[in-house]
Amino acid sequence: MTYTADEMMAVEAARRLTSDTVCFVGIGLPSLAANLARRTHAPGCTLIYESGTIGAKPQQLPLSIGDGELAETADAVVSVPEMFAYWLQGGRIGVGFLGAAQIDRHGNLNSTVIGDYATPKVRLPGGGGAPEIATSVREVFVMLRHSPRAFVEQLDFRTSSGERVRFVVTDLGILEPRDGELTLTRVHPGSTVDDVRAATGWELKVADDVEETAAPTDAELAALRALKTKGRE
Amino acid sequence: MTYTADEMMAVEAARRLTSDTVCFVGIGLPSLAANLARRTHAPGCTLIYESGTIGAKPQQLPLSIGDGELAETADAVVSVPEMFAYWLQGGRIGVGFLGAAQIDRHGNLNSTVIGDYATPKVRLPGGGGAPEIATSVREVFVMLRHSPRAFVEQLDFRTSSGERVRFVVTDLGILEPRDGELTLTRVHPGSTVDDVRAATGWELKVADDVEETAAPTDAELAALRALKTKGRE
Amino acid sequence: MAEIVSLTEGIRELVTDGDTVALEGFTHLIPHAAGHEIIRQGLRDLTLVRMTPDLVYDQLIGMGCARKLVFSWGGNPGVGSLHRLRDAVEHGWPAPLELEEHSHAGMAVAYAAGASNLPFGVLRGYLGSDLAARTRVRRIECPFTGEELAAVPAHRPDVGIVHAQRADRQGNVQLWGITGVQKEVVLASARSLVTVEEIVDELEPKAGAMTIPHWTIDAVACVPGGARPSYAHGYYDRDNAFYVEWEQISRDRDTFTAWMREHVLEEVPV
Amino acid sequence: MAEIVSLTEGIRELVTDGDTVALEGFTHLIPHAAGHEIIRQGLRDLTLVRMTPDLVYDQLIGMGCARKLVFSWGGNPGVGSLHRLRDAVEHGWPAPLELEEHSHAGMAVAYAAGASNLPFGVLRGYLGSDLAARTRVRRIECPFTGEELAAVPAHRPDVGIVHAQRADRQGNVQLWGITGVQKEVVLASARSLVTVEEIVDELEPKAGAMTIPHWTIDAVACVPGGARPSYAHGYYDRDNAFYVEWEQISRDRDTFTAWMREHVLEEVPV
Repeated sequence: MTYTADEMMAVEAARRLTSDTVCFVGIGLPSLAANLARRTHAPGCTLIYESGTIGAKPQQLPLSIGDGELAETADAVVSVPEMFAYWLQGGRIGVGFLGAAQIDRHGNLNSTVIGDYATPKVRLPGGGGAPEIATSVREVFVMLRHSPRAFVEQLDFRTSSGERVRFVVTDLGILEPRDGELTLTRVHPGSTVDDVRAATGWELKVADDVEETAAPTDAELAALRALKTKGRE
Repeated sequence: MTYTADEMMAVEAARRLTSDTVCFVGIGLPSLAANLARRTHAPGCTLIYESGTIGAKPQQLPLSIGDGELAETADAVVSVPEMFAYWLQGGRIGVGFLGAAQIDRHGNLNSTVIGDYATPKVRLPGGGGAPEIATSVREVFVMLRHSPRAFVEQLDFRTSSGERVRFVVTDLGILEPRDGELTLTRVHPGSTVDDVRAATGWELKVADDVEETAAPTDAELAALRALKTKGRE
Repeated sequence: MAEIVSLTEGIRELVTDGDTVALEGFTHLIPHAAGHEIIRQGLRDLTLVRMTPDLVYDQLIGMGCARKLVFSWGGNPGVGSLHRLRDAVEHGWPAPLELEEHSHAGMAVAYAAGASNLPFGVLRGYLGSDLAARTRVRRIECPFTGEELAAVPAHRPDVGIVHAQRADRQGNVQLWGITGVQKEVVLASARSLVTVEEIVDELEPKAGAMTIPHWTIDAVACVPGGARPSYAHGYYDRDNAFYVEWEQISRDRDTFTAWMREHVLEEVPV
Repeated sequence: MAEIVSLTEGIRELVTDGDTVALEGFTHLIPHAAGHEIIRQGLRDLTLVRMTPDLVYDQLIGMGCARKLVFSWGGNPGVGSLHRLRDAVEHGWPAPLELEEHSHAGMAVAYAAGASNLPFGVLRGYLGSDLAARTRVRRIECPFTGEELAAVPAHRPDVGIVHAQRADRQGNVQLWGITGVQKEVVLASARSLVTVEEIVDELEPKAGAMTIPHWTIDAVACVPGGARPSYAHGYYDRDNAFYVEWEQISRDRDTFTAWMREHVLEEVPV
């Protein structure tokens, strides 16, 4: 089957989750990846949405982090202060997904502004849960499309710390921290190391042993598309 | 009808509560008084037990602050941390009842030890909610039997502050703060000012206008006894 | 003690120019109708507080009600930017908008501190983030371990406004589903208004429901559909299409203004 | 991930001599059976933590399991004193008992801080009380207003033990009625054991119920009646007569010891 770059990203992120993973998911690709994991190899994976739903098991892909189905299918629904205090800060979450407008070579992220903070060129929505997700979960997974505008030498604003970023999946490949710097470790089928270099705004470190990501299997794609169709009914 | 000293105390405390009162009640006489108020002139009086029940409406007099009926009849049941943070410290409670082993002329209370703290003669149960009830509610009502051992010149230990004590009801009369010192303002029928003086361990200030408390009415006693009978079934 | 009022009365009695107002809701039960009434009453110079300002805040800002925004994530969930918020911040239209920007964790702690009558809340937060230098957060030392943590000032809005499923005739409010920071906002605020889908004789117990007692609320207004286009669990679903439409409506100042005139200013209040 | 175990296994695997152990319950759902198993296994030098130590703590102390008690109210509710606690404090029998005494508000904040992975909690507390000088509490200054408040160190027990109504086969725990500090204790503790009335296939939603996910719990043991003589809402009532009887049983060292031998030491464990 053919597939899109988004599908490759979702599949590759999903593969990193297991039935023992407790993960904090935002809407969009992370939610797609986590729900896909539950439908394929990781049925026990626990999904936590920052709206307060713990162990949500949506049948449809949620369109917002506060969809009613998340509350209906959750093991527990807690208040937002409790979610951030007892669950996130409490150290209960294994994996947190983050996206951003910009990332630097250390995995620091910007989701706040393009340009100067006081007189921004583009005012972005802001960090939301990101600053504390980035420092409270055990592992941060970043999902972000590759471009020189996104993978920058110097962030316009550092919204969250990169210290716990373990894995960046893009539409071209995968970066992982090696000796404190994000390093290309895999390219997706159809991409080359040079493609990734060209789409990265800093001089990209490349691992000696770059491998090619396994393409999404038919089963993965079928599960993914079923989720997406349901969510858009 | 004849009545006991306890009944006089409960009735007189109940009379101070209105349908608008939100009160924090402990077990024993305070709970009796607050439930009596709800059965007589103050049906809207809101009872809060520190176990987390807000707006409990027990049919039977509860035997512990955590009786199941309190949760079943409450408007809301909250966790104990929430009770102390949002409700008590949050300034939501109008009247708090306290008892103690000792009281001094400023309304400071001891429910911790008799004797020295490190080597006590009698280790009492301790303050429980008292230290913060005493400083968080708008008005503290104290219920305590009169004796020179209880009404002391010098507390063995100050468990809670007397600054918000507005009313001390004893088996002999009523004390209220006047110019920063508890002053006898009423005697119960059958007691004299001298009786109260003799039962007080400090030189008691007596108001110029000491009146006699109205004896419990037949209706008050009937309601009170119905409550007590039910609670002991 | 909660008074049962019309929405018009509720806003008129509780909200004044210059107030700090929090209309809260985390995706669910967003008090849109109350926000529209604030716009219709032409309130000005408000400091608006909310974790996740979305469409109704975009509308309040675009209609010139706000002087300042205290927030942690301001976007159109699942769609993109809030164009009126961006226009105010980037170009000062219709008026400049001061920002006090937090993280979600910081906002949640600030509300909980407010509800707890504490002047500040403590969290492990704002670490490694440039936000710390741009907002009201200070470092605080643990007096036992010496560890440094973040302190945020408590939120104590003048007015807290939330929407809930139902109230009884005394004004006790019941809400369920995603409960967000609704209870904290009511308790942290000096005055509070709750709009509800319906007023019933008795609030039946319900799994996952919380009750906010009438004596913590100033006014309750019955406003069926008052959370639309967001949703009210058990009553109606989220109008996802409208969130997508808003992207187009809000991009252009004139389109926005025309839409607001037709759908909000000339709407018959409840 | 919660393992379903016998009570004997649960205590053996989770509790060690010298541990700090919190068996919590606020009148409701007090984990008596778990306390008895600790006594039968002869654990020693425990630091026992609880807001309202009552009969089962009196028993643990009288049987010599405890070195220290961290608490806020230690009595027989509605009856009077705990004689074994008093004997330990007043006469050092069977061993001296160190006390760390708090107010309820301080204990509640300390548990919440522990569950929140904070080193301390803040409250308006211990004001005008001699307790402040006798316990672990320090003053802390609000970095915004300069106001002084109380700080208490977080409770982080080695083992947290609670009783609940039911669990499913994965070990998700559901409890309802008065929920006390049960969730906080499980989350604040390094290890946790929950005893339950029954293990069911599915936890049906229930008004006022909270669920504690299996992945925050180490072990779940099915111990029907495990809260007796306290009560389990929906299962059995409080044995009020036994609380009154305890006054007599516990007054005298020999009567106490004989009762414990007959009713606890020689009881067949679950």
